[in-house]
Amino acid sequence: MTNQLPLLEVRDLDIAYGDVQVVFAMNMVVGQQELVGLVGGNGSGKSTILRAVSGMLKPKRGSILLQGQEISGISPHQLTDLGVAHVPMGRQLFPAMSVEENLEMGAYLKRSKANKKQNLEKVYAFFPRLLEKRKLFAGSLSGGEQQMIAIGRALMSEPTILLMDEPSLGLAPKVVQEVMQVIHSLRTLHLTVLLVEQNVRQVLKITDRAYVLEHGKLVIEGQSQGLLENDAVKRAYLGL
Amino acid sequence: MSEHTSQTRGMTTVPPLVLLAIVVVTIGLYPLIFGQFMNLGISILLFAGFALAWDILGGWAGQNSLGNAVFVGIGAYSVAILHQFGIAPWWGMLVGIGVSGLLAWGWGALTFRLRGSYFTLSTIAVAEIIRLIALNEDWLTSGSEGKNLGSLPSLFGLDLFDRRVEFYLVLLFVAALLAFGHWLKTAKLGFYLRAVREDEDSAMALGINPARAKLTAFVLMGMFTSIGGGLWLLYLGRIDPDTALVIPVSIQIALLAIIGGRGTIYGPLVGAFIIGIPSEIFRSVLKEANLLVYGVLIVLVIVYLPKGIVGTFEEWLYKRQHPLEKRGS
Amino acid sequence: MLFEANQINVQFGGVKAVHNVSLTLQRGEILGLIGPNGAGKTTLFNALTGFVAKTGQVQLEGRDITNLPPFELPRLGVARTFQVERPFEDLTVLENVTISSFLRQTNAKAARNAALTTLERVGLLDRANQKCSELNLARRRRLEIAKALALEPRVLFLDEVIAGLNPPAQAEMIEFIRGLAKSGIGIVMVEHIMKVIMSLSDRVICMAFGEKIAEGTPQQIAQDPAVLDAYLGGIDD
Amino acid sequence: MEFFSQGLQGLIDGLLTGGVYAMIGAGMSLIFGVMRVVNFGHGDFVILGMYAAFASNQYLKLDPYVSLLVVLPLAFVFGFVLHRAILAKLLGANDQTTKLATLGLGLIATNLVLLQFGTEPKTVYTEYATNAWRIPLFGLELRISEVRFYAVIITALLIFGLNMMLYRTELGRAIRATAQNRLGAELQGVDTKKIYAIVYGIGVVLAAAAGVLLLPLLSATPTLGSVFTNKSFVVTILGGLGSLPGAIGGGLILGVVESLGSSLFPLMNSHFGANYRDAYGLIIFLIVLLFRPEGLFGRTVKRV
Amino acid sequence: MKKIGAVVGVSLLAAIGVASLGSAQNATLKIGAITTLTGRLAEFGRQQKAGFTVAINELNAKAGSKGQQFELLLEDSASDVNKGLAAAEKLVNGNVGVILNEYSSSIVKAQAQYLSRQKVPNIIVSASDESITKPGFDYVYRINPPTDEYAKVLFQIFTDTGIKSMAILAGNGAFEKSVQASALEQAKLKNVEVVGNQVYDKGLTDFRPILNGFKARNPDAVFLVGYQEDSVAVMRQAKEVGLNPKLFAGGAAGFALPEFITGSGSASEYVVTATAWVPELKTPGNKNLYIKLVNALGGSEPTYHAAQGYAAVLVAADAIKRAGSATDREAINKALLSTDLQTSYAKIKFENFEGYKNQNRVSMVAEQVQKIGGRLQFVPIYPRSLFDAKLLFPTPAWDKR
Repeated sequence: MTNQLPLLEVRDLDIAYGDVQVVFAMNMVVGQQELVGLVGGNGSGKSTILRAVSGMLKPKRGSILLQGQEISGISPHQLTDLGVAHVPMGRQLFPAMSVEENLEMGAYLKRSKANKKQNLEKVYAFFPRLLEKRKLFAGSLSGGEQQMIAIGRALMSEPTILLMDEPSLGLAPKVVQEVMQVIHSLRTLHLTVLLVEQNVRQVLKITDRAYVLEHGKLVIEGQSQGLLENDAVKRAYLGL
Repeated sequence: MSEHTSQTRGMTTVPPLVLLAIVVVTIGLYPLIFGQFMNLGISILLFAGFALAWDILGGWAGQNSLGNAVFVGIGAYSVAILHQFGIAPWWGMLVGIGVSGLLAWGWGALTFRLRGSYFTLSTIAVAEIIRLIALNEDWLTSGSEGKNLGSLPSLFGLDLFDRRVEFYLVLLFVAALLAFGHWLKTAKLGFYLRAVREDEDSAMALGINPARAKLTAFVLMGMFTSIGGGLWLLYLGRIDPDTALVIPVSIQIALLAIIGGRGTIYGPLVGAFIIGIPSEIFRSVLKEANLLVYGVLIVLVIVYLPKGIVGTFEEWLYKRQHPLEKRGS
Repeated sequence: MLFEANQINVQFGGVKAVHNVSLTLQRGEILGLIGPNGAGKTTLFNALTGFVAKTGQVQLEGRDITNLPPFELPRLGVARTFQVERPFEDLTVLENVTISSFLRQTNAKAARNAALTTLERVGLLDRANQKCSELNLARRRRLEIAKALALEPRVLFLDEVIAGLNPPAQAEMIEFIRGLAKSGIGIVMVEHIMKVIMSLSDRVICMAFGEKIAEGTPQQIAQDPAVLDAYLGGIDD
Repeated sequence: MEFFSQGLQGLIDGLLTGGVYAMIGAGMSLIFGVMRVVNFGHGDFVILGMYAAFASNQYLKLDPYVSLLVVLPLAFVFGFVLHRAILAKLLGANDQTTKLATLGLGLIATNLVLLQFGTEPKTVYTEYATNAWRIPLFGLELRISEVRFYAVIITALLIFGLNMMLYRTELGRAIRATAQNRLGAELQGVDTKKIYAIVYGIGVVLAAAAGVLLLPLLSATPTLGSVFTNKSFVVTILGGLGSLPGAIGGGLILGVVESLGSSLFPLMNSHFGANYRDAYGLIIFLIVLLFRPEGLFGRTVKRV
Repeated sequence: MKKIGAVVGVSLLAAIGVASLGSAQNATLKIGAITTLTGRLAEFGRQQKAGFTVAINELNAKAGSKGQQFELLLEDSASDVNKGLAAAEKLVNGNVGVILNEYSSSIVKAQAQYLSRQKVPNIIVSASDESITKPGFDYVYRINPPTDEYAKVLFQIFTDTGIKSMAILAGNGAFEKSVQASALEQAKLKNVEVVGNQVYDKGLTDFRPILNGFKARNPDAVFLVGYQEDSVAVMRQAKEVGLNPKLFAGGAAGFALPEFITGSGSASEYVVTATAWVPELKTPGNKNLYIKLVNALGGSEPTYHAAQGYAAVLVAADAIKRAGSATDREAINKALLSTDLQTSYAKIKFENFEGYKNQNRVSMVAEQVQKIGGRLQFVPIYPRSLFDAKLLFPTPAWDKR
């Protein structure tokens, strides 16, 4: 599985907000073209880890390696330049810009500007619904479609790794499934994805491997298949 | 749950009343030492009073008014207009207080539904409209020519045109505002205003009606300012729109309080002296650069001492009295 | 019945954030409110305490309080904390709590004394003159509760006051909340540490997608498949 | 008949004046729209523009309109540096603080002008400044000031250019993105601090351009700053804070209201007239502020 | 904090005190003066200061090195009423016997009241608001004429040219409205119909609506009162809208300044304006005064404010000489009452009339902007007895020039 250098590696990561430590000694590996889930209940620290990886906050201790290179402490817009794309929590779209403009913003940096046209076509091929609605304001689309824009926008930057933060949040159950299907099909694009979600069933269904967190600590990790039957997962969620 | 209960420490060692007395008496000595600079002293002290009044809304409730010249003008014009009918200045001041209070009440009731900069913008607009009315309604205000005070009745045998009498009247005004500030610091209203200033939602959760708290502060500010306006009229002997109702007066009032330190009781007073005295020196020394220095000072204070002079000092005092204890539960 | 909410609906734009939720609360009872992120728990809190427009009916001891503005509720005995604790940073701990105690005391001295008593009750007396901005998280949580307690409420809404605390602090807080309930206050609490909510609550309501999906004793809730689904994610249909 | 002819002429004049108001308001609105900062020193930058044009006329013998080529780039650099050096330090501070800082910057700007040029009004005389086209209409003769017409054309071009920039270029897209969602923009690799400085620079350019265009018509005096600031408040509130098309609408409305108020009231033998000129705009401003704070044309766009 | 503030304040005040009073023990005769050297009205202060300086130099040169020298203690009011009062107080404390009081009516009035209460004679140099010498303060004297005179000289022209109707436009400042009131009174007296009467607020000056209104009424004369920036704008706009009266008349202030011509260019031609002084006046030594004032102003053109400043110093010096003291305020006050002094500006005598007290009477001059040798310049034309040049009348329409 990890026959080559892992794309992303997190070692002994401690993260704190002020005096409150929320992540304890986290270790994680994401290999090339892997779809890895990072799951846990409310406040388990999963989104915090993602924020550290995307440069939005600085860990207290430990290292974050992108293709073997230390990236902790690098600012978000520099990380984007290194090929880390972030589909943030709450999507963070530009509501009064058209769908197409939102997508184009994903190719803001030089590294992805050259292939903007092709990439746009790829994204539309992937999300035909966005092509239909490309002239509409992003803010006028449904939640699920907005999530597609957020993903499409991230794809536009030609990422080496895609970080997704709770894409199902605030979406109706049916739409959640749809979004998960989309994420699953991302593997056809040979992408590496780190997916942070609380919706563990869905995640375990579509990912290769998963890490389960409880109260900032790694509870269990392994192949997604079968992990759901593990009692530790239920414990992590329900605390029972 | 409670680990140890130590005695609570007071922040300042000087009791408020003593501090107030020291300050008032110190200022009260001014005419004895600087009898030759009464005009300077009165104008600085008067603007300190305006700034202290501004602080009730601006400092304690966190709503910046850039239109306080309106209340200055109402105070001054009330006295001046009624004076023509032989009505004594103190009655004129009462009328001014009433009119200012009413205006503030109506205006606040309308505008405090809005948050943020909208209130400030409305103060500028109202101030400009009132200035235009004062300029154009000659039958009431004598327009740009302004109103003169002729002779004045004596107040308990004191000559109201005597600079010393005026000085002590203004000092009384300032002392009343300082005492009010001390009261505010411990009173329900003061706590409510600070709560609203910091976070309106949190304040509501504690049973505070933010609109009502702000309105109270606004009305009080208007009434106090208009007393100062009446005193300014006595001191100037006259009033016209260009003197009292222009935007620079409003801005100056606000800036004195901001530079001195908002919501600190003594901040506006300190601000008035710190700006007033050098500007008198600059008047004769720096000439044209005078106002420039003023502007630079403002930006420096805002960027580097956002809490103003007294606020920064208090913070320093607090840090000295409360060395950072090792935290963690 | 101390507190009762019927058919509460909250709508943001076209989205139903809370849909037909009802709940009841007795004196001295602790009602736990759970659910995955985005289930609408905090929105429900905001609706019940008047911060968010809603339809439905809210009653306090039979009195209709549905349409009262948020600042009227504390006087009637309904108090709340905020999920992200919001002390008045520039004020001292004592001043923060004094603001609350002015609700019941008119005199400054009495208010101060009441605030000191409350601080002693939550164990913050030794921090009375410290600025809130310097408090650690555990103390900020306690301050948040002190501010609500100083209002002398009969109904208390606690929004995640335990999560984030270290285990000893958690234990202290749990004991403290139990004590509050014993004194007769009805408590509604949102909390996402299951262990805590399950051990502390008399009854638990579970929400998902803005709706109430289960209600019962902690044991019933723990075994309710709907709750499990809500947490682990929907099953295919 | 007099009512009609005066009204029509007043309307034309009002639209011409309003065009320049629109430009002042557009800068203010842009700054607010992107940075959420009410620029209380905005009018002082108009004054700076007037004096810059005056100085280039005095020392470089440039026609005020030609001096736009010199003044505008300088204004941009000035605004950019001002933001980098001072306002950027206040990012994250509460908006009261930033507001007061812009007020202080305005004071410094005017007083620098005062120190350099003194207080006497400065005028640049251009022969074309008083020319007007005459348009016969139903036996009436309407007049359109040539120079003011050009000023409106230049305003339109600048605003059109700004709009093109905002909607057709990468930079413009980044500016709009920053305005709509700063975090979202940051995640796409946008250096939003730099965007802020650029936007402030553009805001100053628009203010200064208005100043330059006004110089052939009015005299420059250092103390007029607050008058312009007030106009820009009125324009932006009428049009909705942060909306560029709104600023244009607001500017035109303000110009027309002032012009018609000054010309039509006297016909009714009213005590009102030019003496209350500023009040007409301010009263509408207050009404809009109280009852429609999002502006006359405002649509609130939902945030995602 | 407060205490530190007070200590700092006290020491600063002491410093000002020492600095300002340090020179009080010399043997020179001191005349106090306040004017606006900084702030929005500084231009007028510059003119007055030039007049003061020329007069002091003249006095001292005449006295020679043996005679007693005069010294001017000049204070800046910084265009601010509070600062003006502080300045007045400083002079009062400096034991000055007489004070020259400046330009802006709203600043001057507060000072005049204060000074009369302190019983310090003060001579108002250029402030034109009627109410200064009307309420009848003791110790207040005024060199410059009341605003009636501005209107009178222009109405003389109206009468001579047979003007039957006029429209008037004035700023809402104290001076402008005062002239406006005088003009309306004169119009009634001289049977000139007033077909338009508008007041405008200072600031962004768009006069077009007003001027268009005037144009529709087609008056014989348009009477304008305003400051410099307004005078320029109003004439430019009059040309733009095509307002064609037989006569444009300006009531001094902005219209009498050299900048009026440079600012409005060809639009200024044929405009008639009242003014209090011109270099062409055949008063004794006037040519010489003009040259000295130009020098004192570093080459720029002097206005009547400078000449008034010059005359004020001479009047003060004259009173001091006759009182035999530069510090005895009562004696100086008495001496001022009996002033009868011919200066290059005008003859000065303080009289009580028409409700005025201690008011100097100066008959005003009218001048017209005419093109001479291809250059636009002010040409004095009225009173006709004093000047040779003729009024060009009627003003040709804009498109016929």
